[in-house]
Amino acid sequence: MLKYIVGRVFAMLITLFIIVTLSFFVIRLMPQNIFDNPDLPPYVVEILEKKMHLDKPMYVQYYYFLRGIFLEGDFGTSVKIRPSLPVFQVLKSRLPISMLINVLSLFISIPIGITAGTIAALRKNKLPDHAVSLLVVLFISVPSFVFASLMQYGLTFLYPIFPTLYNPSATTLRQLAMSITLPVVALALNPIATVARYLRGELIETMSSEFLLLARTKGLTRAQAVMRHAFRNSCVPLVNIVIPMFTGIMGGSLVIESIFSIPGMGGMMISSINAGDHPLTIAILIFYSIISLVTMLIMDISYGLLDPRIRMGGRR
Amino acid sequence: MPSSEYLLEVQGLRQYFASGRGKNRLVVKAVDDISFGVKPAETFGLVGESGCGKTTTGRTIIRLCDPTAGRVFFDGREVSGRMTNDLRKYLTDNIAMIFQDPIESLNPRMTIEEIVGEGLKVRGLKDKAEIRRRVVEMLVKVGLNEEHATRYPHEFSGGQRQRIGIARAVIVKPKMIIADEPVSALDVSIQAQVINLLNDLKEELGLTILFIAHDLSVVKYFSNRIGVMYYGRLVEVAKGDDLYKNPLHPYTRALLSAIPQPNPLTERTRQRVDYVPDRDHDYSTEQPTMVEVEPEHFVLCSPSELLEYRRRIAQNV
Amino acid sequence: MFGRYDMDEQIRNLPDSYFELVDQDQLADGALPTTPIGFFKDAFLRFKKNKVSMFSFWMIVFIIILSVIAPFFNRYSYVQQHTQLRDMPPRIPVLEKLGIADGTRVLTNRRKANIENPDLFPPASVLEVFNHRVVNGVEVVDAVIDMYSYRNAKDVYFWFGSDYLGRDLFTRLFWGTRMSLLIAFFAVITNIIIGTVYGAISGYYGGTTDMLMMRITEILAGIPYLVVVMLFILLFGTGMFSIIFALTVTGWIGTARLVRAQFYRFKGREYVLAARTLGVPDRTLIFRHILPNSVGPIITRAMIAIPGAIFSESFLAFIGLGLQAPRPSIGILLSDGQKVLLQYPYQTLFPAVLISVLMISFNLFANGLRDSLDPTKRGEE
Amino acid sequence: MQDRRHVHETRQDDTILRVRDLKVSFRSYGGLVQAVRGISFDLKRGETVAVVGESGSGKSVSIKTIMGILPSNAIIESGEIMYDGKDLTKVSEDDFHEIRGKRIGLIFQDPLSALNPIMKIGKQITEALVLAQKMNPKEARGQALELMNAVGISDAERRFDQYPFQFSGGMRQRIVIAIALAGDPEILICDEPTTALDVTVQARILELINSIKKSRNLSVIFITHDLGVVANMADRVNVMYAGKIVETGTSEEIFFDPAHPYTWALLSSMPDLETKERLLAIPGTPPNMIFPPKGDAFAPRNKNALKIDLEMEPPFFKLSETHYAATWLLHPKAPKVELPEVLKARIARMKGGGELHA
Repeated sequence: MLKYIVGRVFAMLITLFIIVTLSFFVIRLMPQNIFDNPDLPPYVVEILEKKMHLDKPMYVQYYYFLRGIFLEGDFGTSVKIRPSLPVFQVLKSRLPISMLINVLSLFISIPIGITAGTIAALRKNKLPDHAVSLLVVLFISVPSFVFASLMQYGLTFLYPIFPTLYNPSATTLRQLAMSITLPVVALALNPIATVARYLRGELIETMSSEFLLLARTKGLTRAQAVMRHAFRNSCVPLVNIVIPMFTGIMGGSLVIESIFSIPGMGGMMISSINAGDHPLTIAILIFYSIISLVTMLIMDISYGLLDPRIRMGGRR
Repeated sequence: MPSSEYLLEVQGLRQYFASGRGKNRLVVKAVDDISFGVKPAETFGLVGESGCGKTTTGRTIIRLCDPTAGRVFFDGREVSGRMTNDLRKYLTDNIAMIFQDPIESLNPRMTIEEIVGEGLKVRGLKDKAEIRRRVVEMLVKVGLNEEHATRYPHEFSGGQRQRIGIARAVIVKPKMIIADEPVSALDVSIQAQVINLLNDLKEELGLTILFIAHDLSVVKYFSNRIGVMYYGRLVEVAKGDDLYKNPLHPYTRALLSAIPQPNPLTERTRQRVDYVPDRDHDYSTEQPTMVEVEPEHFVLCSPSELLEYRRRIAQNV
Repeated sequence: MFGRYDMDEQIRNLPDSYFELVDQDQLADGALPTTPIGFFKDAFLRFKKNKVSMFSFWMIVFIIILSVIAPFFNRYSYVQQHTQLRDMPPRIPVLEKLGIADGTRVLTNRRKANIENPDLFPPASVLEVFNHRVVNGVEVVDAVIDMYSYRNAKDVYFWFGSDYLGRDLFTRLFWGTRMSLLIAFFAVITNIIIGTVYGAISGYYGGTTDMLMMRITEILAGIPYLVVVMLFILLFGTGMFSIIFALTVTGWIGTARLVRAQFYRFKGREYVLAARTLGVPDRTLIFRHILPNSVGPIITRAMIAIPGAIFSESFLAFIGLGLQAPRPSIGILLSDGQKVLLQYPYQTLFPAVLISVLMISFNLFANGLRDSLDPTKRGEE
Repeated sequence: MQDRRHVHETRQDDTILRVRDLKVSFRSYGGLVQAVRGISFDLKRGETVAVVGESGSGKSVSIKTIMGILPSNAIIESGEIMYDGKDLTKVSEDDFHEIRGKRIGLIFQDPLSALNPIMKIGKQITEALVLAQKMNPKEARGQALELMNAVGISDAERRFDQYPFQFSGGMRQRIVIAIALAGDPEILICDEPTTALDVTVQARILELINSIKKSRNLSVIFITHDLGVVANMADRVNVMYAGKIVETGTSEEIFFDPAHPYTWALLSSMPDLETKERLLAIPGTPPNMIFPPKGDAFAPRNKNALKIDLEMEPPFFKLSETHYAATWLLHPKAPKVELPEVLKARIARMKGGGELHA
């Protein structure tokens, strides 16, 4: 098991390294100089360039870039959005609300999806199954930002139940909850459908397995057999889809945050892209990569923990 | 040294499969130093339990996998060396194979005519009418008819599919056929159809057959000589009757004793013999080699075991 | 206990002629009762029976046709601006008589004096005034205004309304659909081609080649999709081809894995081995024996990838990395519409409905395709 | 030899399970598959009844019906399965788990897929004890270890906490047997328990089943297609073809005095270690059970078919108190048909006793 984890961590570091390298070259290959502001006197640019090692050859810059990130946690300095503020600082102020929304979406979608998928599988080809299937197609097909717009118009304008935009000065829990409900729901619909569809398929397959038959011939009731054997076994491969789901949520969050004016990473990223603040953009991208790589790692490890065949060094 | 006595001769064949790298490296000795020969127009049966390497042996001979070591000769020519187009042609022209699974072994997207005719096509036959004629001729020979040529495999039953597989192998007029468990996936009532068909074809075409199976009864019925495999090694080779009357290697004895016979009288009194390699052999000082104990009866044994086996034969005869 | 018949009278007295041996010496295999059907024909027949998927299929065809011909339905082009006619509500001939899409708009909280001032609102444009009330001593009303009379454009019809530059949204929507579909199709085709070739090589040759190739995809797949796409677009700009390639950069990996798995599975199948022992060359093995058997999942995957690509494109447009103005795409329309959602909801409504219908149709179509191409369900009705 | 037979209701005290006229069909896309077309048999206390037939003959479906684990597209069209005063075809799903495991145990064909891959085998053995019989876990563990020893799993303490993938095929089958025995059933149903195993392993598993049967006084229904296994295990044999029992009798009667042409064919179609003559192949293929043939289902493949075979289903003809066969060849008016030569030779050889391993 330890070997398995070490292997995974190693693979993750390689991937991270590649992302950082790609990012570095993308910044450097950007057509315009990041200090193309005509208001800056040339000597200031020179000082800045010296400070950021831009006068040195490419590979030296690359060295400093890597050293900055891996040894000092220094992702560079924002140039346009929050000039000369370390990118890390900028991110730190924006991160909590984004993570809150993303993690919340993930956490509500898994149990709801599991419930829906289980109901559909147990009532296969009956009304509940058809209902779930219909919702699944709807939620998987329609993009989250369409849902967001729909809800924003319907539930904040026609029937003003929720605030239209995020309330940054929310003081009570209730206010906060009200102002993040719609974004969280918009983000969770697709994952709910994904989980439900996947679990339904897995469960139906497991329920026709021989070991479920054996469980029933042991004298377990149908409910016991399904819960203890089919359900648990079907949930293990769910881990596989949670990773892309979480990255999907984080991606969707970019747009949803901008729709609801949430001062999170998403909004920051869009404005930094549009403003051409490349160091900031790239730092955000690296940051996103780290988060999703860590998610992946956690999922890989939990997969190993859940499935004894991997844990014991067998094969997948 | 290839001798003229054998059509197919296998010398010290090894097939190792490695997985993993570094510390995890795991080498499976699927076939571990086996030697035997198949005479022209005879049927040589290779028998053993799952995972004993019998299938791998067949596949290595026909070069579905490249051997790790050892040499294979066919009709005096080595067929185990580096693969060239010429060698491939020589191999595929002379040896054909019949597979186990009647469902898996026919391409579901091709018609029977395409499946059976493919070998002819590969050999450069372009005339469609001629291919058709020969396919139909072959189908009739295996008990099917012309109408079946345009069908797809899924429309046939297991026995029919297996006969189609035989037609595919025989149509290219090979000298030798490797039959890998051709009946074990079939229903009892169908197995006899296929066995009889193989027997008829063998007589009619003078085929040499390497017959691979796990069912010793079928192997014994069908083969002139039998090789018994255990965990990648050939432990005993003998004529069918000799093997049955005088099983020498303890594994052969265990195998024979385990086969259930459709006879309630003998079954009720049957004594099963276990084979426990560590208990049955003492190879701490002597290494076993393949020795001809009596004419055409080879056993893998150590010198002291050899003495014991000779004594046993003397008593039995 | 055993028979329903016993040796009763009736049975004992059966006529002698019944007990003659039937001459059955020739017991050959009979002809088959079924007619031969090729795999794809069979799949097609089964697909046709799936009503939902058939409907989705025709829906997709309908939208594609619209995206080609709809821009010619009226005299506007997707760039033509009407600065006097910005943000006009939808107005469609015939339907307007029924009160739907009649080019009206409800203005709320207006000074009554203004509404009644013919210089500001030509009398013909004010259709209804209601909700009279006094706020802060000012008389305030709500009014239904015919925007087309109001802007003095009585014979103008913007079927889906116009946007903030007075561009016809109907034309832009279907132009946008065309762009979105083109981008999606090209991205998916490139994905499938690269993925199939890569996966086929990796799966067919196996061994070290396979291991190396799979390590590469593993690392590439570790990089979040979004990150790659964005880096790519930052680097190469936001042209159509740049977007297509951005969607391809890591999109092919899934296909490659799928194809590899298929090849890996099929190359060990006994029929492939059988063909090899007959001397069938690699090329034929790949194209005749392996590919036709794995084409079902590949097609299904392509069909599922199309809505994915449409989504990605609109997503990029939403965050400002889509096509550049004035070219429309569904995503750009949505993004523009979103900015004025609460004032002019129809600007979001039409593209939202279209993208939803399109994605639902593609998904349902792909589901049906998957079921009918599933070889295990072959021959079922 | 063809006397009228009456059902002896009085002698049923030693009959533990009675199947009468059971008919089971499956809804399929092609139509209704008539898997079991009216079978009847008894299982007596302490005996082993074998059901022999090839795939599709309905043997697995009949035992699935007894266990109440038919898939949802199955329909029990008629018949009854009397066990302990109850008709099992009428027991609801809610009550059936009281019978499964505790009264009737089942051993599967493929031990690999029958075990939950991610659950420790100890837990798989004990879970029914703990959940269904409310035994406390510690006690259950003790009993499981005992069972594991009984089925020949050595080092049970350590292996209790292992997973199925860590066991060989034969060991897995032993675990499945232990699971089946955990509820201490009185009937054990074995569905081709050794088909997936090697011969030497098969021999050991058969020995195990036989010894367990004796020590626990179990009644066993043994499903197989292998006549060798039948000879080894069975007291009585039912031969099934196309959803019906075509011949029933004691082991000796079936092997030494077979009466149905299908039984003949089965016995002579497979070589034994001494066969030299040409095998008697059964031509054609088993019938499509969506459209089972009229009359005797075996007639189209039978060289000795009578005209009536194609018209009318044969009733059971009595050969002895225990031996019945459903073939018109036993009708007094039927021509005398000799046993095939191959079979004659083989029976003579068998009766001579095997000189094998003297």
